Amino acid sequence: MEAFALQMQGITKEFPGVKALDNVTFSVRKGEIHALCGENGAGKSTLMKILSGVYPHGTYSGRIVINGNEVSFKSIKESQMAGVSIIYQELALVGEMTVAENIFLSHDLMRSKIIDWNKINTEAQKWLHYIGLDINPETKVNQLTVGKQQLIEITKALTHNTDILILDEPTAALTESDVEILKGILMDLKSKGVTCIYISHKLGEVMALADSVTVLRDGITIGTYPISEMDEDKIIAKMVGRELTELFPYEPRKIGDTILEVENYSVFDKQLNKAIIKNASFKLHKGEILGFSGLMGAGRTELFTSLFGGLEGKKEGRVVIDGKKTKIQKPADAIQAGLAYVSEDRKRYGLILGMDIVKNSTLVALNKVIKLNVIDNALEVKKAEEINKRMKLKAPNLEARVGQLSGGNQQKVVLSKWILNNPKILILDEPTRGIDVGAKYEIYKIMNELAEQGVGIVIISSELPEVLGISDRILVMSEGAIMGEFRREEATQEKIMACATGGKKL
Amino acid sequence: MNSPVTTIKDPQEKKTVGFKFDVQSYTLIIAVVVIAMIFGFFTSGEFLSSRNLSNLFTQMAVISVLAVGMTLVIVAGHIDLSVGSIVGLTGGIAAILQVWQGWNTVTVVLAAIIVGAVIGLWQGWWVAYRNVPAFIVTLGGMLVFRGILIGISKGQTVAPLSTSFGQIGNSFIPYAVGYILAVIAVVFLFIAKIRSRAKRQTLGLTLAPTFIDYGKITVYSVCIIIVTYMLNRYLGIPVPMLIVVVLAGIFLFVSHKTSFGRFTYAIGGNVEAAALSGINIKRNVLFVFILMGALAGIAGVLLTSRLNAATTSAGTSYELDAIAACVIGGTSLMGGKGKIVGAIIGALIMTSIDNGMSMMNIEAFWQYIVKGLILIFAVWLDVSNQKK
Amino acid sequence: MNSPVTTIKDPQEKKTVGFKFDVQSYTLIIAVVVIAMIFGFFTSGEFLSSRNLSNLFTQMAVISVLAVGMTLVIVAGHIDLSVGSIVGLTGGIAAILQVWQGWNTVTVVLAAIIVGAVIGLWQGWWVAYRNVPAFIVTLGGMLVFRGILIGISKGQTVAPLSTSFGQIGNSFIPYAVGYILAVIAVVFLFIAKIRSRAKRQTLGLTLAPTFIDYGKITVYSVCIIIVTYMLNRYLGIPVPMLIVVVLAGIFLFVSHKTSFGRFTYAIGGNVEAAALSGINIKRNVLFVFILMGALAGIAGVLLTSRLNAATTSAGTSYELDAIAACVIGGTSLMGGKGKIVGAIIGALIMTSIDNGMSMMNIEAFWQYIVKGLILIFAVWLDVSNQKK
Amino acid sequence: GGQDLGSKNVSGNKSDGKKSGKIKIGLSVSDLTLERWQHDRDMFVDKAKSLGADVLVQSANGDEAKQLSQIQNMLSQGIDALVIIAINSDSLSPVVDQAKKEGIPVLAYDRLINNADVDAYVSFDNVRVGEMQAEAIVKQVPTGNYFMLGGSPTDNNAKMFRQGQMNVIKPLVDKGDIKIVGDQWAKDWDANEAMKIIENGLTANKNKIDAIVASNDSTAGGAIQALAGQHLDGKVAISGQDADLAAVQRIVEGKQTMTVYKPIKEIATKSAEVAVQLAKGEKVKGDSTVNNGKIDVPFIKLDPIMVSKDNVMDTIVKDSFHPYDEVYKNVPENERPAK
Ligand SMILES: Nc1ncnc2c1ncn2[C@@H]1O[C@H](COP(=O)(O)OP(=O)(O)OP(=O)(O)O)[C@@H](O)[C@H]1O
Ligand SMILES: Nc1ncnc2c1ncn2[C@@H]1O[C@H](COP(=O)(O)OP(=O)(O)OP(=O)(O)O)[C@@H](O)[C@H]1O
Ligand SMILES: O[C@@H]1[C@@H](O)[C@H](O)OC[C@H]1O
Ligand SMILES: [Mg+2]
Ligand SMILES: [Mg+2]
Repeated sequence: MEAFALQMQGITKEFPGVKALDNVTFSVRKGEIHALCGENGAGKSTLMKILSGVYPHGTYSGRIVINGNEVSFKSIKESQMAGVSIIYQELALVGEMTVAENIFLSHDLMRSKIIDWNKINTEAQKWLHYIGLDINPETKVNQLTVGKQQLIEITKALTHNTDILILDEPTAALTESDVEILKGILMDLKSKGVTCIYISHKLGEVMALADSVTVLRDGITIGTYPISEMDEDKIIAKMVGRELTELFPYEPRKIGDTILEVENYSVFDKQLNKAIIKNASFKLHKGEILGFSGLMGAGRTELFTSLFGGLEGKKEGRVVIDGKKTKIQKPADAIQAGLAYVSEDRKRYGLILGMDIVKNSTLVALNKVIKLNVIDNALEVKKAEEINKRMKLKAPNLEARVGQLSGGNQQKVVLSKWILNNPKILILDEPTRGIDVGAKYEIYKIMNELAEQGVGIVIISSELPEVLGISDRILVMSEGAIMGEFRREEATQEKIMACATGGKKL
Repeated sequence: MNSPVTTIKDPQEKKTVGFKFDVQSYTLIIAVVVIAMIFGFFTSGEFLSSRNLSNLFTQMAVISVLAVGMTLVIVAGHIDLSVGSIVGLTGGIAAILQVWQGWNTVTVVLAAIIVGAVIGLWQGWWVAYRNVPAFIVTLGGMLVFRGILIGISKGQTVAPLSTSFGQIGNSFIPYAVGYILAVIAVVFLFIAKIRSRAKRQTLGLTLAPTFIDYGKITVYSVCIIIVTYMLNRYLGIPVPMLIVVVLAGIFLFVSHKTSFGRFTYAIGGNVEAAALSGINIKRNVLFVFILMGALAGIAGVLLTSRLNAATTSAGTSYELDAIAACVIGGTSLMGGKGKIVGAIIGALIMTSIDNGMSMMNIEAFWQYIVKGLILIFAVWLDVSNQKK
Repeated sequence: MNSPVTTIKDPQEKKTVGFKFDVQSYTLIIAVVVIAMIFGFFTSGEFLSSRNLSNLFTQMAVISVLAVGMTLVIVAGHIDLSVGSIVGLTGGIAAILQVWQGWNTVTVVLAAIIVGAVIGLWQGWWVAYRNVPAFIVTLGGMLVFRGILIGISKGQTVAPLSTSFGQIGNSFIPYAVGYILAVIAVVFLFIAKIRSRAKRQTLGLTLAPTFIDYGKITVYSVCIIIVTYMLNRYLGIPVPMLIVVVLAGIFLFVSHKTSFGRFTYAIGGNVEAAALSGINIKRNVLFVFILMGALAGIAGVLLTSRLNAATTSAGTSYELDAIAACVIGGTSLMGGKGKIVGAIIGALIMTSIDNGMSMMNIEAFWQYIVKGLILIFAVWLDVSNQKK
Repeated sequence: GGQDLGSKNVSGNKSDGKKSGKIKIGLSVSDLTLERWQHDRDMFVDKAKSLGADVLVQSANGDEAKQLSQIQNMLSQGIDALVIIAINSDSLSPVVDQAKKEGIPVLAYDRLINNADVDAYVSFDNVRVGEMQAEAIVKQVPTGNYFMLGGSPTDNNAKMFRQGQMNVIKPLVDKGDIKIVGDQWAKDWDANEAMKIIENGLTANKNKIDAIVASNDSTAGGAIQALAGQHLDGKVAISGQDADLAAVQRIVEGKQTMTVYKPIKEIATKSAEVAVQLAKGEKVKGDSTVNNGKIDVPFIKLDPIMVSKDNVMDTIVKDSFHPYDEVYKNVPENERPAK
């Protein structure tokens, strides 16, 4: 039998209303890089949080065996002592503290009664040097870009005497060059015998780095496979559990007149006064689904939040909506002009988590349920019920707080909120992030339905299959500029990737 | 339900919804009842006499008015430490205009409310448009307005005011009128419920069981009639109480039935999401402070009228009572959550504690201690209830 | 660099580091200088006389001690509204133990500090382990502790204390000792700097340019010497000032050189990140409140000693002054950000305003107004500076 | 004479009173954070008890609205007479009118209640207190630099004390004998505020202050601490009020010039007697009347007593206001006057 660094057996974890993990088995051999794949919400992070003691022993069922010994971590500290380090999906840094402090925040060096700053700073410098970051360790973290912060997060985990290193979507916010840094580090660790568990949605990375891959789906282990037996399509098939074509319900439809025209649009950063969006020009038509592709940080979110009036800072260019030149200063102007914007971060920008479904649903279109300046509650409930039925919302009832809903259903409430206002232009920024397969499918159907009715739809997505599957036309951005345009028929993953990484349109 | 969609019914969720909404109000009402019983027992029933109820409702008026406004401020995610000073200043201005300048009562009352609103405008501007934390703006305001009061009153007590002014805080509604108002209120409640049920029915919305809906209304009605009867056994419904009821009604309406109210809750709940939903945050917050100022103006008038004098220390530390009333009433200092009715019940609890302890002739220092402890316990109960 | 990886240098990152860190302190120091000049001008230099400096540093002592603790509390993301009452209560207990019970000074001082710490423990427990918002816990505490004070002192002023007790707040360090301390401080500063530079050099850490590092130290040294000289021209360094300096030193050390201190900043800065880093949030917060309580005990001793009497109203509303000092000194009410030295400068500014206006014999009501406005403006300056 | 007789009768025959059982008197105290009110309360209650009456006591912590509420609460407990130490002379007329309507007699204790039907007023006169303070200081320091140390800027009484002080001092200022070099008010009658004010005043005037007109003993205490810092305690004349123990101790040590002793025993016992009388429905005759803006109130006028080092024995000690041993605690035995 091979030596296993880690075996998790029969792990089951429930949250109120959700069975996140159902009898999951997960084994990792010593010294390998083991990828963990699965759709959003499949339970990957939850599994890793169990391993690292965030969810302490007793809050889940099942066995964890590390290097042959059964363990039961009651805290993060205990898992650290056993040689397990984790890089969380969400950044866990303290912005007001220095790089060095953040690197060692969970380290013994910070736990001595009197802190030896020289030691910490030199150690930090060594580590930064090791991973190839030229940053003064005494810089405050909030002065770094998100990508750099992600690298600090990685450094943080490396400093522990690690046998098993878990990286939960470490490349989500990394630029290509930073990804290269990370790859170098992982190879180095591998040569030193460290076991790595690598979670990523970027299957290309998985194929390039991993030795084997385990796929989770809806909290169940589908299987573990050596990477040599897999390719990206196979992994996807395992992840979603059916043929890919089923996933995108595309029906050809007729495209109408131009509804939105953006010409030479530039946006300047408020603090640095440099252009972050450079001379973007594009058109959107009635009944069209326009995909926006690009790498993380390509500027898609900024382009559209700015168009929507949600971004401070100077902007230049011409925006024509439905034939009228329009100046949008604030979201209210955009809404007035018929725009709707579903943000990529629904919890932060989309929902009032403490409010109920009805009130969230009618927040934008409140005017539609107001008569003589007074809210007509019965009408409000009626409208909310109609729209949420249309969205196929699953909820105990409409007076439940949206904070209690699952991610997919929360996203549907956000959609309800905007669609209730009958927008002419609907902008969806990563609308399927954190959403299960079924919900995704429903959202695509809703998009089709709206397009059918003549709404112009923009979908920003980092998932290439999604953009390819749902769009009539695809625009690719890189470093704040629109780099290329593809019709549905001509677009392929390769062409888009090439364009997104800075190459010209093929 | 036979909707075509599978609806995940989480046993836990189910249990809470529908009733959950009211659990807190019930906890509060139970607290009121317990407090009333305890004090009733220790004062051999005196606490619950017609006369003491009349006193209680009058005594809670000023804090109630402030708590109504404070609920909005806190719901919007801010705080106002200056309300005590605004009460003092507006009350002082009212008295000065009447006693020294001879203005008539109506004009003077309007002036006080306007001054309050302008003060609110000033503070709201700093908070909303200059991004200075409300804690600091209103802490500064607390000093500034008290200073202005001492300055314009030359440190003197300004008194006495005219009879008409005095009546605002010290008179009662004639018995007959009181009963008529009560009956109107009851009829209104029933009609509103009947119409709303009819409407929901035509819209095909789910209806609560008839007996629950009407049962509640009946209970409210009985309470209204009993309170009216009790108060009429003494001198009638006190005018300050009527003012509180009317203001509470208006602000309940504003917070639930207008977009301004809805937006205020949204802003406090998640300011970024509210901004992207097209809500004008700054203007809304400004308006919240203006309303708070105007309400403090009304409270200033009430207090001055009740004392028939304006003193330079009037209203000192009322901000803390008002905030405490809100928090006891279930308003979260994090913003986004809070109820007008809760705040008034909070004010009732605070005033009952004062009133009951004074009826029992408990020593002053015990009163401080008991009140402080009750504050902590009340909020703790609330916090631990919410966790479950 | 010849690491295998290309390193991207972000110009934005480089520029700010090194100077940014100190901009705020400089703004503050400029503010102090401007205030000193204005008052100096209006008092024909009296404001800057040796004697008034001595007064100023003594008068600011109580608020400074409180502000030091309050910085930690606010940095941890909380607030303490009860410190004024704790000052009153601990000072009262000290006086009672000495005047009525005849305890000696050392025991009495210890008792006051321990009582303060126990009070902090009680409040910290509610905040950390019972999740009751600090605002409410300490608002309740403010009432409870004042009540206890009135109860145990029977409302009387307890006085006079023993000579040794009186000296804590009212005596001066002999000239020679003062100079020696100053020289020691200067020598210490230089040696520490030299050693730290040497160490950093051998470790290969970046060094600030020599003239900047030594320039700063030189400026500090000159200031120390000048202040000592000025104070020695009068009666010497006031003991309360020395106490503040020592406490500030200890807490500077605690906040920068101990894990407890750093964890407090981490908790206030990002509580989730702190929890994921395995920091024991509850225990840390509890300890912050204990320290605050102990410091309030020291402040209580100082105040009682200075007045040579304990009164039942002692310390009333000091919490607001302490919080204001912190906020002026750049502490963010959102938590995670704040400096001990800033808080002390904030206390200096607040006290200077009081002192200067009273030297100028400005009318009381103007003092309220000016102080309130300065508070708002100071924080506004800070807020708008940070935005840039 | 008649008043005493009346009250004795009551204490003797409580059984034949018209009222069911004992007489109940409500006493509303302004606050208990100032020392003197404790004495007032205790002596009043003792005397009333000895006259066979029960006393309900409430303290309002200096909050006018709270006092009003508390008085209402006492009225609803069926008291027979109401005794009020008003926080503010002008802010209680509504509740007094209410008492009147219910036939409950009202006695204004120490502070007059304006614009209301008060049945009797037992007091010292606040303006007179101010005058006494100034007179004593002027007597000791007829010419020189004066510092006016007012009380709480939000206390109406503070204003009245100042009025009395200026009655005496203003003419001398006009004449050029006295120069006012500082005029500041101590927030909340706070000793620490007073201390800072005087420290700054001394600095600003290079110690050239010959007299301080302080409005009460707690502020005087703070001021004297500031003087002590300059070794000027005992050298600068300073007034006070209330005869707090600490202040009397300072007077016998020579650190404070005077205090105004409002013979609390007298006012308390007198008031208790009058209250019982009123409760029985008897009329009260005053030595004089004072107009409160609405009616002429029978005024039982007690003279505040100026206490200096010379008459401590005849006033404070003789009245047992403070015991001899306490008063002379800090004076060497051989320098103490005979007991
Ligand atoms: N704290 C929580 N409370 C309730 N439900 C949770 C919690 N954390 C996770 N879940 C639910 O558990 C399931 C698994 O979530 P998890 O975060 O493990 O997914 P994941 O595979 O990491 O997804 P992603 O790719 O989006 O990171 C989801 O349905 C999620 O909604
Ligand atoms: N919170 C932030 N702080 C600092 N820089 C940021 C932040 N968010 C985004 N950026 C930077 O702004 C630029 C554009 O980001 P934007 O979010 O618009 O990209 P995007 O194409 O939408 O990518 P994503 O898929 O991450 O949404 C990038 O350089 C990114 O690093
Ligand atoms: O006796 C004085 C009282 O009349 C005043 O109101 O407050 C201060 C006291 O010293
Ligand atoms: Mg995850
Ligand atoms: Mg984006």
